[in-house]
Amino acid sequence: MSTPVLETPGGLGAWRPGPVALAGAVAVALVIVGEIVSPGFAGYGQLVNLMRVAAFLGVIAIGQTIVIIAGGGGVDLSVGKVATFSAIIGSRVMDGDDANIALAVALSLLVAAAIGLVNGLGVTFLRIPPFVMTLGMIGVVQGLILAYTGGQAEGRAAPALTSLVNGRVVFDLPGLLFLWLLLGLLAVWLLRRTTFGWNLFAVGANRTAAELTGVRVNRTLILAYVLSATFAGLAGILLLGYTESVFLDLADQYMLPSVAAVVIGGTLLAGGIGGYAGTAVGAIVLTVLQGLLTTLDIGGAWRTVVNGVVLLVLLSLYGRQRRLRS
Amino acid sequence: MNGVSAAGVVDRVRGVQLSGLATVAMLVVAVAVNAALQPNFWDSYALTSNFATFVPLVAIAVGQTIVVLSGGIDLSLGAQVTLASVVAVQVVDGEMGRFPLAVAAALGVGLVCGALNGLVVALLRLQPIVATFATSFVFSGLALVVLPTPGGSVPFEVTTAYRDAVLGVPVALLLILALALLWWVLRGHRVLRHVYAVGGDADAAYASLVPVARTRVWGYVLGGLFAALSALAVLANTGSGDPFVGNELTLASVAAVVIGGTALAGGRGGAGGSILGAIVLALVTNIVFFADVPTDYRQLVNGAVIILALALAGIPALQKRRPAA
Amino acid sequence: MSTPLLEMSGVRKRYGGVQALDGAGLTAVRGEVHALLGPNGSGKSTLDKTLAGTVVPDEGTIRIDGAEARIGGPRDAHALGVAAVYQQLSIVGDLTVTQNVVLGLEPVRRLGFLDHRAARDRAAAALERFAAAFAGRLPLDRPVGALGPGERQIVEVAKALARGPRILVLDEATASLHKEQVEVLFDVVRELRADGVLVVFTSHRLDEVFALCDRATVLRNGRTVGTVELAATDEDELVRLMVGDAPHQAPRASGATAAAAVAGDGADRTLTPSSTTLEVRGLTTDRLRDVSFAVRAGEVLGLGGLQGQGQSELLLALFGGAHATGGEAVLDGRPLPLGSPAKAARAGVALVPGDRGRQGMFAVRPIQENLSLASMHRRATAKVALRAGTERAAAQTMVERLRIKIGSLADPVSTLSGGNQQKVVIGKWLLDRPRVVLLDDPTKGVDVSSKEEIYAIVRGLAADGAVVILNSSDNRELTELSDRVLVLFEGAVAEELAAEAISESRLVSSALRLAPGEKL
Amino acid sequence: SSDDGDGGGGEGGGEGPFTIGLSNGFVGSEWRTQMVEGLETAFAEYEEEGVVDELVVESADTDVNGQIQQIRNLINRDVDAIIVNPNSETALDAVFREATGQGIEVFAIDQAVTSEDVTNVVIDQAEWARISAEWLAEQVGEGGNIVVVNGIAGHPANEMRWGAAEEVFDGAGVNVLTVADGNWDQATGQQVMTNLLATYPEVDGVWTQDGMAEGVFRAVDAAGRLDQITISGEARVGFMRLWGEARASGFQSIGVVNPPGGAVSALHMAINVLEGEEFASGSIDGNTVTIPIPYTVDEATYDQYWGEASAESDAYSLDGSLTRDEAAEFFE
Ligand SMILES: Nc1ncnc2c1ncn2[C@@H]1O[C@H](COP(=O)(O)OP(=O)(O)OP(=O)(O)O)[C@@H](O)[C@H]1O
Ligand SMILES: Nc1ncnc2c1ncn2[C@@H]1O[C@H](COP(=O)(O)OP(=O)(O)OP(=O)(O)O)[C@@H](O)[C@H]1O
Ligand SMILES: O[C@@H]1[C@H](O)[C@H](O)CO[C@H]1O
Ligand SMILES: [Mg+2]
Ligand SMILES: [Mg+2]
Repeated sequence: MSTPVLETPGGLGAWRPGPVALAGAVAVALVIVGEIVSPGFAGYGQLVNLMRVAAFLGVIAIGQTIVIIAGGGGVDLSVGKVATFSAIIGSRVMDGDDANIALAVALSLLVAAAIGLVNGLGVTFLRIPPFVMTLGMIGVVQGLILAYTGGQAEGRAAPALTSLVNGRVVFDLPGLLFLWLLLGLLAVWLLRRTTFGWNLFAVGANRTAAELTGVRVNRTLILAYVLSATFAGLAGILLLGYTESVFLDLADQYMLPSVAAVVIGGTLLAGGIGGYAGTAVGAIVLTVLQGLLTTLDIGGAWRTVVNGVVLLVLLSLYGRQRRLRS
Repeated sequence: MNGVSAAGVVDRVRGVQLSGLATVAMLVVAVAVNAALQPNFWDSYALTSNFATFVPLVAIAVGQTIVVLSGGIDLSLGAQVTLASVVAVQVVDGEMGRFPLAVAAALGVGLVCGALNGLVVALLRLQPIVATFATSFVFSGLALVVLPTPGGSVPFEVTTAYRDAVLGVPVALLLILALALLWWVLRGHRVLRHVYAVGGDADAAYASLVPVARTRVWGYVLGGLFAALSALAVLANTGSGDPFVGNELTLASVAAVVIGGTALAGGRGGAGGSILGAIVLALVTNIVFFADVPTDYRQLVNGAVIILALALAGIPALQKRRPAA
Repeated sequence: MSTPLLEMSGVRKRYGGVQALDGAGLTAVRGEVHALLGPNGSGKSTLDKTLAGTVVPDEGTIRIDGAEARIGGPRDAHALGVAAVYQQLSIVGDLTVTQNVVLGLEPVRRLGFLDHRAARDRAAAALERFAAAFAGRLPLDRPVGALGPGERQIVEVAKALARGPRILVLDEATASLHKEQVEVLFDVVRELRADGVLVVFTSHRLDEVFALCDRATVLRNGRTVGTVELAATDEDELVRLMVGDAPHQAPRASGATAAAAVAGDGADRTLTPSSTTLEVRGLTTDRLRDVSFAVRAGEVLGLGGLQGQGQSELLLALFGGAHATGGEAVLDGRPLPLGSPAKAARAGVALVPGDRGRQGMFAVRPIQENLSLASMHRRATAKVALRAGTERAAAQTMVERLRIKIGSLADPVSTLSGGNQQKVVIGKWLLDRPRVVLLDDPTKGVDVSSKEEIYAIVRGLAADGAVVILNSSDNRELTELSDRVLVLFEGAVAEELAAEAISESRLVSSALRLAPGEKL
Repeated sequence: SSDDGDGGGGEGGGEGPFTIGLSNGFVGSEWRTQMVEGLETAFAEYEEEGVVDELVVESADTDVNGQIQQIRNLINRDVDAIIVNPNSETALDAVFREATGQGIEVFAIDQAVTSEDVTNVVIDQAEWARISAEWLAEQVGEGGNIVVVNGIAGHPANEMRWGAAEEVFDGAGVNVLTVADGNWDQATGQQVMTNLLATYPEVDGVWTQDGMAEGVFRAVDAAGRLDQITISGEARVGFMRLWGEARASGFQSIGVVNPPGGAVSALHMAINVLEGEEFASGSIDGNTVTIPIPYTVDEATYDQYWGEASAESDAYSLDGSLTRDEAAEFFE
């Protein structure tokens, strides 16, 4: 957590592929490896399946991208738990009935946003480092889940939600993928074409300078955490549509992979540099890797080892820190 | 000259006190509340068992502190605890005679894991959070290879001694004091000075002839060695091997570091605070239990209290802060 | 001249698309103070760093005492007797002064354990000469981060001196120092020269160069264009050598015209020069005491005095960047909200802060965003949605008006030379049409011709009806630009100099007279 | 008061009322909630009778170290018996000795532990797995191809179950194409199964265990292959609902009950032990008391059990526990 600066890809002279292209190439390479190791892996149906699985990580990682860009050690470890909580609320409120969808989604997102607000307030006004603030928030949200459910999640996804997520739209592609595309475009627009986005990059690049340029730094940061939790909540709802019923740890496992997706996509953990397009590809890379590992018939232990090693290789392709000596 | 140094010492002491004070205050409050809620808190079993509970987290928190001070973070420390413990338990296999060998094996594992992390972060220059997240898979996978299912036993003498008391002082407390002493000794060493410098400003340190990469590697290696000590404490505490045993210590160790007043940005703080921070964290769980908070609300209260502790830990920094200047 | 102590030749270094050094070199002898001059971005710091080992050149040879030297890092340089004071300081804020001075070369006892006493002694010895700068008490055990900029600069110098160099590189080592501290440093340098040390000295202050140096090597566009005996040359000639054959740029059309030309659709404020006044009453912070004054539109109010007497703090406080514990400011009869930079900015106040890197710019972000940021909300739809074309046009006008030398608006601002970075930091505010402009050392480290351009911008702002408050560590600059000067001492206004009373010598004597105990 | 080793309860003295502690180190699964709630209900009955006075529950997501702390807290609360659902088969051994050293009776449920100081009151996990494995082997037949979605590699219950199932498949000549991990997590199970389906077009069946059948079902359903692939299911309402809906089109499955009510059975045993009863020699093997698997839901019994359970929420596990009388039969 030093103050790493990404090696800027050479200007006019030495052209290097940008992070998005590189991550994309890796995804393709993994698919090819998959097809060789286990024929059928690159089939259309399987690719669609992989994309579908990637979508949840991809949506959770929208918010993660935003808080990481905000810098100052920005990271949101609570996204997985927030997504779980949102799905639990959504499931209980909609309870299998289409008529309740709007209320359920609104309520879930509202609660998620409120959690994000607390994260943001803790990070700004209480000056708790984001890593531990959002880590502590996991415990609180888990507590809220237990208090809310008494340990027993209830309800079910409404059919309309399920068909929106799982139903085929065109080319046999599930609606989920179109939702992801839409949210992804929204994220890119937010980051690149809004005052919030530019303020966010400025805050991430140099918080003091942002303050002294009249940027409302705290407001920007708080909004970043609110957005992060909201996108996590949204991912929870989508996941609910996918699994139809919920479980107390439904989305917990997205915590660190969401960070990894962001980094593989070329966003700098130190903040100020990055974007969502890379993250989306990063989510696909990680998902393809998981799919590939699943289909490899090696023992669970070695599978874990291979997972780690491949992750290291992926990370070393991009997102390395600046050299001290130039 | 003498006047100068006296003023300087006052400054320095005040700086240390300011960041340490909040942690000490939290510890005092936690102990007081726990003692008030738990009638037998000061009984010898309660004391011994409490300290026995603290040691693994205390040890890993010291290791995490060093890594954090160097400007990094190690999310694989828990997996290292697991790997070191299963290797050690395989080596010792219940035989006291092989215990020294097991200690050496655990330390060896910590050293190698730390060196690998150091290599990946300092030489390949990967970003620590994600790089050590990746190596944690490697380590926990290897732990499963070494010990596919729980088993193996720790010599009876070790588990017994760990729970013993010498002249009324729990052995586990002595171990914590030993960890603090070890930290104090390390602090006087050039490597730790360089760790502070690199974590504070790597560019400046590099230009000032500090071997930055080597120092970062040292940071991770020391982190790994303390993870190995934590592994040994875990073994003494559990009496047996388990291929998942340490994984969840990682995030708690980071929380302990922050509650102890060390800056996650690196370069500022120390393991003394982290030791207290680890104890505070463990006591919070006890307090929530003995306060008879209803089961369904216990995790909520627990989480809220930890966030409160994290906020309190930052108060000295808050006071010293000058906006934008 | 005998065998040169240092010979650098044919040094090339490329950063991505920027050829920072393109055949630079330098030859200097023992016992010489050798100036390294050139405009911003000409490669001086890069050449210095090549010698000090923090930059590895693509090509080029370095000979020391006639033998070819391989400098692969700072440790190699150290082994060859090179020590450097970097433009970007190389001290660690959280370590104490002592720890910084001995950093990397800590005295140790057995097994690498630190020898604290030896370290203190070494640090005390290195700093003794500069004791006056610390009011006579060496802050050996204070964290460097708690010191003022001048004090930090001195620690950096002491650290280099403590390494006992044969070759000492000073890269803009005087930029944060005030006159009297500069004199101490010069005395030290002269002693080193007498001891046969070679000092390579980089500064944009030509008076310093003439006062201290024997010869000067001039860089332009990464190339050495010549070496001159300073005794046999004058300032004009030196400037000509630095700027080249390009016609010396006349001060341009005023910056305010530029501002008017690019103001966006939100520019609804009409500037009525006579009406704008800023009144400050009893402003107090932990570094300011009861500061009161009034400035009219069109006036440039200078802030003078010794370095670190609260000038920067005053500007920060007016912008809300330092916490005001008392007092008020009134702009055009309406209270100016203190305590929030965002509110200050919206009330029409602009701050060009003293530390560009830390406070003024977003190094890794594109020039485009750096220029847009302060004013984009005026051009955005519903204050949120940005139009790429509009933003580009706004930034582009500013680049042209201020003659900022850039490749593309999309390049990170960090790829610009210091002077051009400074123009970006000023330019972002011009797009916002400020009514009050606070300038903290706006030409620090800026080369001669950029300086002139910035002066023109400042004058233009005033002419166009803005209130301008200017702090400068350069007395010449204060003299040239100010209509009035407030001399600050220990956070309070100690003296006010009216236009006719402002001169460089008067500024120096005012500053010094206020601190009689600190005679050098 | 506790360091003298009497732990408040005394050595099988039978002088109640007793204090019971529960240590549960995992709350991420509704199964565990059901387990805690069932125990609380059964406890309330004893409480009314004055046999017991306090149930101290320690239930949180934690690791082995945290569970050790839980158990120490229970010891410090002077409980007479501890019922523990252990996070590790071995790593709690030392703290169990601390408890039993103070005269506290310790019972492990759901997952047997190695400590000889502890009485395991568990179902036979191997047998549990074998029932569904045998059924699946029969369905796909010799030479049939299956994939496996397991829990967490290295987790003892997982290893025990898979060990038994693998033997069955080997013996029956069923080809296991691959074994993947679904982490006992519905969503993960669904994603893993989706990947497997695309990679192994020739698959005839899938064996999964405990908590993932619903996800596996949805993945197979989404691929439109419910009619070709046999799924070993589970006795939980969510899965049974899907199963019931698909029955019309000929879908068959099996659900072997893994009872959260094991905690209740253990409570009965604990009370007997505290009251001074001794296990009958035939009812205990070493330190393990194996309680029978309550029942299995299959084609024949589906309607009956669905009728009883359909009102429960999706996460509900079909349950069963020993009655007091049945428990008493384990004693002399
Ligand atoms: N690390 C770097 N990455 C990219 N470009 C760089 C880097 N360092 C220097 N440059 C570029 O190299 C050129 C020379 O820079 P250098 O710092 O040597 O100039 P300088 O003469 O010291 O200027 P100044 O007077 O402003 O200090 C500039 O164009 C600068 O932008
Ligand atoms: N990492 C980097 N990437 C790109 N450019 C850099 C980098 N580091 C330094 N530079 C460039 O090198 C030049 C010199 O930088 P330096 O920090 O020495 O100057 P400064 O303090 O900003 O101001 P000045 O050069 O005006 O004195 C600047 O133009 C800067 O943009
Ligand atoms: O055996 C049980 C069940 O598998 C449940 O799903 C979670 O806890 C495990 O221990
Ligand atoms: Mg320079
Ligand atoms: Mg420069």
